[in-house]
Amino acid sequence: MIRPGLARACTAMLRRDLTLAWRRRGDIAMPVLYALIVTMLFPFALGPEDTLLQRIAGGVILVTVLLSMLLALDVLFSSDIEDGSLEQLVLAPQPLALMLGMKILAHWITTALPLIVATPLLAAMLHLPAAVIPVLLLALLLATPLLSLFGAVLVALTAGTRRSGMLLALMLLPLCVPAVIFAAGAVAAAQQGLPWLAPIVWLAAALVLAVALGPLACAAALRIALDA
Amino acid sequence: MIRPGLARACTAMLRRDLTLAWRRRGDIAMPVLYALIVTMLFPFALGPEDTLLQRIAGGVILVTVLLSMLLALDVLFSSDIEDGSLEQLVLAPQPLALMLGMKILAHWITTALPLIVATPLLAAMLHLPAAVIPVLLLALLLATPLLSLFGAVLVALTAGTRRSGMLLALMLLPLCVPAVIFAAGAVAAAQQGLPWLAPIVWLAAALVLAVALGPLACAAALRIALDA
Amino acid sequence: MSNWIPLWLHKLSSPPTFYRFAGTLLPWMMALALLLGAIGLYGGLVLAPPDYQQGDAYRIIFIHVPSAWMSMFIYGVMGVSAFIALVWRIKLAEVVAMESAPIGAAFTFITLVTGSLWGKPMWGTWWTWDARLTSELVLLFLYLGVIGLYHAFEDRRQGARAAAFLAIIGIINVPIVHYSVTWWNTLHQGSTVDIFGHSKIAWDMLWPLLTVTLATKFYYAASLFRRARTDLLALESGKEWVRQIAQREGKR
Amino acid sequence: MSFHTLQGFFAMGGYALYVWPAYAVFFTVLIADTLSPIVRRRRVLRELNARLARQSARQATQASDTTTPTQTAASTDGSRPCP
Amino acid sequence: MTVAATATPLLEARALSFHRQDEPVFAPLSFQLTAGELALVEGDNGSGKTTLLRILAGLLHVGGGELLWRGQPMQRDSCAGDILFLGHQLGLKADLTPRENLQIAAGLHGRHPAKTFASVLADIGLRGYEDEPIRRLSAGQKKRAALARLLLLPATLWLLDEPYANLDRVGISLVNRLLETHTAEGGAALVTSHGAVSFHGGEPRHIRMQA
Amino acid sequence: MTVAATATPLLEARALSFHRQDEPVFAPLSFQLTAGELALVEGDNGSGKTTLLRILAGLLHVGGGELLWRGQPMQRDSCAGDILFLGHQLGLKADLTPRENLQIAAGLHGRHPAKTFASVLADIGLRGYEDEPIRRLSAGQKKRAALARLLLLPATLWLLDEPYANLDRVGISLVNRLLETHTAEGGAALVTSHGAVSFHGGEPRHIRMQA
Ligand code: HEM
Ligand SMILES: Nc1ncnc2c1ncn2[C@@H]1O[C@H](COP(=O)(O)OP(=O)(O)OP(=O)(O)O)[C@@H](O)[C@H]1O
Ligand SMILES: Nc1ncnc2c1ncn2[C@@H]1O[C@H](COP(=O)(O)OP(=O)(O)OP(=O)(O)O)[C@@H](O)[C@H]1O
Ligand SMILES: [Mg+2]
Ligand SMILES: [Mg+2]
Repeated sequence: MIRPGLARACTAMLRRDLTLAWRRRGDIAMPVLYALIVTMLFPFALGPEDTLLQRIAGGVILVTVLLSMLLALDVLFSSDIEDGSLEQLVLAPQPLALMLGMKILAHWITTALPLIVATPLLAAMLHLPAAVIPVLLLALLLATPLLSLFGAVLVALTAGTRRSGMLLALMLLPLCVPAVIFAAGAVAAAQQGLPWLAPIVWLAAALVLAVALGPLACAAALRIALDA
Repeated sequence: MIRPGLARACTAMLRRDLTLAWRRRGDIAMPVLYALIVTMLFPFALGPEDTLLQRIAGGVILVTVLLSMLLALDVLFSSDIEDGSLEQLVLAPQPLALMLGMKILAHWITTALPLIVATPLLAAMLHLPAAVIPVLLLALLLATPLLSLFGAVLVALTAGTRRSGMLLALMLLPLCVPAVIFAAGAVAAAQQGLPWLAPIVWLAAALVLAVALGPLACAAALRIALDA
Repeated sequence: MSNWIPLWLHKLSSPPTFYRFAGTLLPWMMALALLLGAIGLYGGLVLAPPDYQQGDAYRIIFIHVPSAWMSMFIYGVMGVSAFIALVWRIKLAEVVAMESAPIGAAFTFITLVTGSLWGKPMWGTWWTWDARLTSELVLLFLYLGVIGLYHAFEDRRQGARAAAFLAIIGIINVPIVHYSVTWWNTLHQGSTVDIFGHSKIAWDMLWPLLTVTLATKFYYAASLFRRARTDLLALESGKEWVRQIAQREGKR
Repeated sequence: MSFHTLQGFFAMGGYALYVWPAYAVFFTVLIADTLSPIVRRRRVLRELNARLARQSARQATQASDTTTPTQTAASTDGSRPCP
Repeated sequence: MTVAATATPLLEARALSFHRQDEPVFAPLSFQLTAGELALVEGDNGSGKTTLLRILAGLLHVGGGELLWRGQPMQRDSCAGDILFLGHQLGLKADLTPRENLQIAAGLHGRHPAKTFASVLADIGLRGYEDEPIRRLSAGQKKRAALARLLLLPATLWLLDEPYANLDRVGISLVNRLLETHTAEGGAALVTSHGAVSFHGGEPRHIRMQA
Repeated sequence: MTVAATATPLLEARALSFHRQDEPVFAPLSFQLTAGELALVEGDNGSGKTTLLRILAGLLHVGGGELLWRGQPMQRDSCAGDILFLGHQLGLKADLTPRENLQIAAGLHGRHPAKTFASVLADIGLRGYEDEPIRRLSAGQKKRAALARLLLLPATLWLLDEPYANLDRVGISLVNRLLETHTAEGGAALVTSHGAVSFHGGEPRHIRMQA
């Protein structure tokens, strides 16, 4: 009888979610496309004035990327609940928190990473100065996993309920605002040539905390949600 | 044997979708909440400069509302396909196009209408001049059903596929662009005190065409997509 | 299938017949395309005089305009065969429609890129959201949508029918591309070439343009034949004639 | 003949940076368009041969399945003759 | 199937076939079904029973051969509303109650005038669960909620895909009784099942599927 | 259930009950299950069979009474990996193939070293369908893909909720054979079914559920 080690179980989990995402690779591209559409629509909606676009570029991109991420959030567990895979996961002899951590990682890889990769393109479309782009990317690299982790906990909490959409949005709002404020703060500072390290450090600290506690909270929330 | 008349079948269909939406009324609120979050995040992301906000308000609201609507679009048929209700609908002795028209109407009522109702609030948040709000509402009243109808056809086409998300976004983009251009044109004209009737008339003409052909195309598309 | 379809067409639309027919015609089409292309481009790049306004930058016209015409022409072919595919369920029409899409997308892409490469020196910008440019971009998205929809279905014939439907819906965009310069006032220039009437450009520039245009038409035929042959192999994989080909060529 | 030197030809009256990339894109895209069906044709034939092999495997199992004697009266969830 | 029927059969298949990616799903099939008859579709897992029923329902396109409805080539308009299909997926909205689900079906298909929603639900064994969302029912109760359509909606031909699965003994005999009344009233039914249906109205016709 | 077992039973329920909105779902239940034993859970639709199995699997919290695992109060850690649960929902990802689904399960649960994925899938009757997405399989083939877990994963107690549904006769006897080998090797199984299980290893224990 071969009992799998933790590492093997983790890779199995990660591979599973990545394969699934790959099978539906069209859906991976969806947040990116939404983000692209939004940034394309802005020049239409506001008129193609370069200075105006440049002035709002950083903020628009941040908001767009974070919202595009949220789009993909509420399906994090729903398909697994519907087809009974989540039950099987809960019953597996592996620490649930770790497995969920892998799921969240896979989710981040498949939704946030493509967005981050596409960010320079978005930035170019809105004529954001090239010097600001690294700061924007750094801010996104820290803010997106934060959102993934917090979002996962909330999604897990609302998994058992039928009216998850509103709840989710309602609870995520207070979480988005600080992330956006810090990230936008860093980008704005960079755009004005001011030091931008402080808000980034805050984001990083929050991320460390979230990585440690997020999966645990997620597992607890999910057990509660399934017990109906 | 009581064969139902068209009117009864239509009301049955409409009632069904509205009841379902009501049972999950949390989900109705979701697009509105997304729109609210976006408009709330903008002042944070851009800094609370009144003139800047006012300048971009019309465009931001249009883009936000239309995108929030698109969010809810791809679930238009998915749950009905999964649980087999759509098969039952296709087999019913009623004109499919009419029944789908009712579904689209229900979808518009449950997603676009709340957004339109919330629009004055969004406008106030971004300090849009009060005089422009009626034009904005008019533009939305014409553009949203247009999107619903066109979107429904595309969703129906992708109904049988597994990678619908990206495709949908890809195909919707060309549809969004003209709608946004005309709607934003009207709003911008109103904001500058110019005549804004021409773009509104274009939107209205497109809407009339879409109402006539949309459901028929939707039914044809759905029959193709289900045939697997 | 109605019986008013001429017999030879009926016969040709049988996959194995078409496969052989396309196979024989393909090299000739390709040769003609290469020959005419070489002549036309020599005439355009070397023989034609520079434009009195645009200098030598105008030489992009010899690929931009033929590609632009092809992008619309191919959409037309795709739309017609999509219609035939939907109404009569002829397999070959599905194949022609679906395999035209990538070629059309290629020409649309070329049009967009060469256009913006031309626009930078002429208008001072790579891109503006003007009616012709936007509608041409929409055309590209339509092509991509058709391709994506086709491949999104498991069953290829079902995918072909769905994508054909989208192609037919999208055909309204073609007149918009063409007439956008007259309906809206745009940065892009209006019609300068009128094959049957009086063209506004010099014969020295016109003949290379028309030659390259003809070359692209032949190229399209060759590429379509090549793609259709491949597609037929995949589609008819249950049939004996394909099995024979597979066994014959699989060993190599 | 509008160019007298080769340099002049390549310089394109100062527009080389725009003209040549345009032609490069034109040829690259069309060559890619030509090559892709050739590559795909090879893949299709390979997959076809693999599928033929798989099909014969499947038919072999089905043949053996039907020859195995069905085991003794096990009744299903939904198949009891009602009294 | 060589017996010349005096009346035109309700449904007739002549060398019916269906292809997926150009492979036939089942061997060409010929059969007739007259009013008052019950046919049992038998075959192993994956032999194409569900596919056959979906073709007959008009959800899939006929691949080859002919399909006649009352002697005419089958068309959507001519048989719409005469056919009731019950597949592996039950076509119930999980958020609505059995009563609401029935109301929708009746709104689209019409219904027998003599029966009320409550009486139908009681007959099918869901008394007390009429106003519970489907989502909260057990597997067998869900199946019953779907089967309630058979009692309420008017239709000549029933296409039932494994109607017995998940049902208890009472439920199974209930389905058998439903089939008997239906055929006695001149209806016809095609039923797939992996077990034997005990049909009191005589030996049902058997259709064997081969992949 | 009054016989004092000499060995500690694998699983023991003492006046087990479960409440939904403060109403008991089934009457308090007591039973024992020792290694090598098969228990058949019987009851009408809605009598609480699925609920019981979900409680035993640890997916629902015990409402009242006691549940012992090898003599100790049941805890998640002590029995994790020893229990295999197969519910109405099969726990298969529709976009993955049977082989990939099995690989995931093995990655989480471990597996019998002697068996390969291919051999397990062939044994369960899915030869030729190893690399087809689940979504394209028939109902019975899906069920088989889920049942393949029983062959591959190591577990002492099997909790099977209507494992026979949707299977053809060959499939049914296959499940019976699986149950026999499992109990012969010292495993135990709780099976719900609306039909009779033909179990060659002796008369199975019966657990009757009453709502
Ligand atoms: C991205 C930018 C551009 C795009 C998408 C584009 C697109 C098109 C299209 C679709 C056509 C065919 C129209 C028809 O025959 O109906 C066309 C034709 C043409 N374009 Fe462009 N174009 C672009 C930029 C330019 C530029 C910068 C120039 C020159 C300054 C130019 C000059 C022409 C000319 C001369 C024709 C032929 C017009 C005729 O005789 O009908 N284009 N273009
Ligand atoms: N959506 C689909 N796409 C592709 N192939 C399919 C699809 N559905 C079924 N198949 C294949 O078609 C064949 C017949 O399937 P069908 O569902 O008709 O079988 P069935 O007789 O109903 O079996 P069961 O008794 O298991 O329900 C099977 O081999 C299956 O793998
Ligand atoms: N998620 C749920 N929420 C509320 N009530 C439920 C839920 N699931 C089941 N029930 C109720 O609990 C009772 C027992 O259901 P259960 O699914 O355990 O029955 P079962 O014995 O498995 O029936 P079947 O043979 O139909 O599968 C039923 O009355 C059912 O209505
Ligand atoms: Mg079936
Ligand atoms: Mg149950």
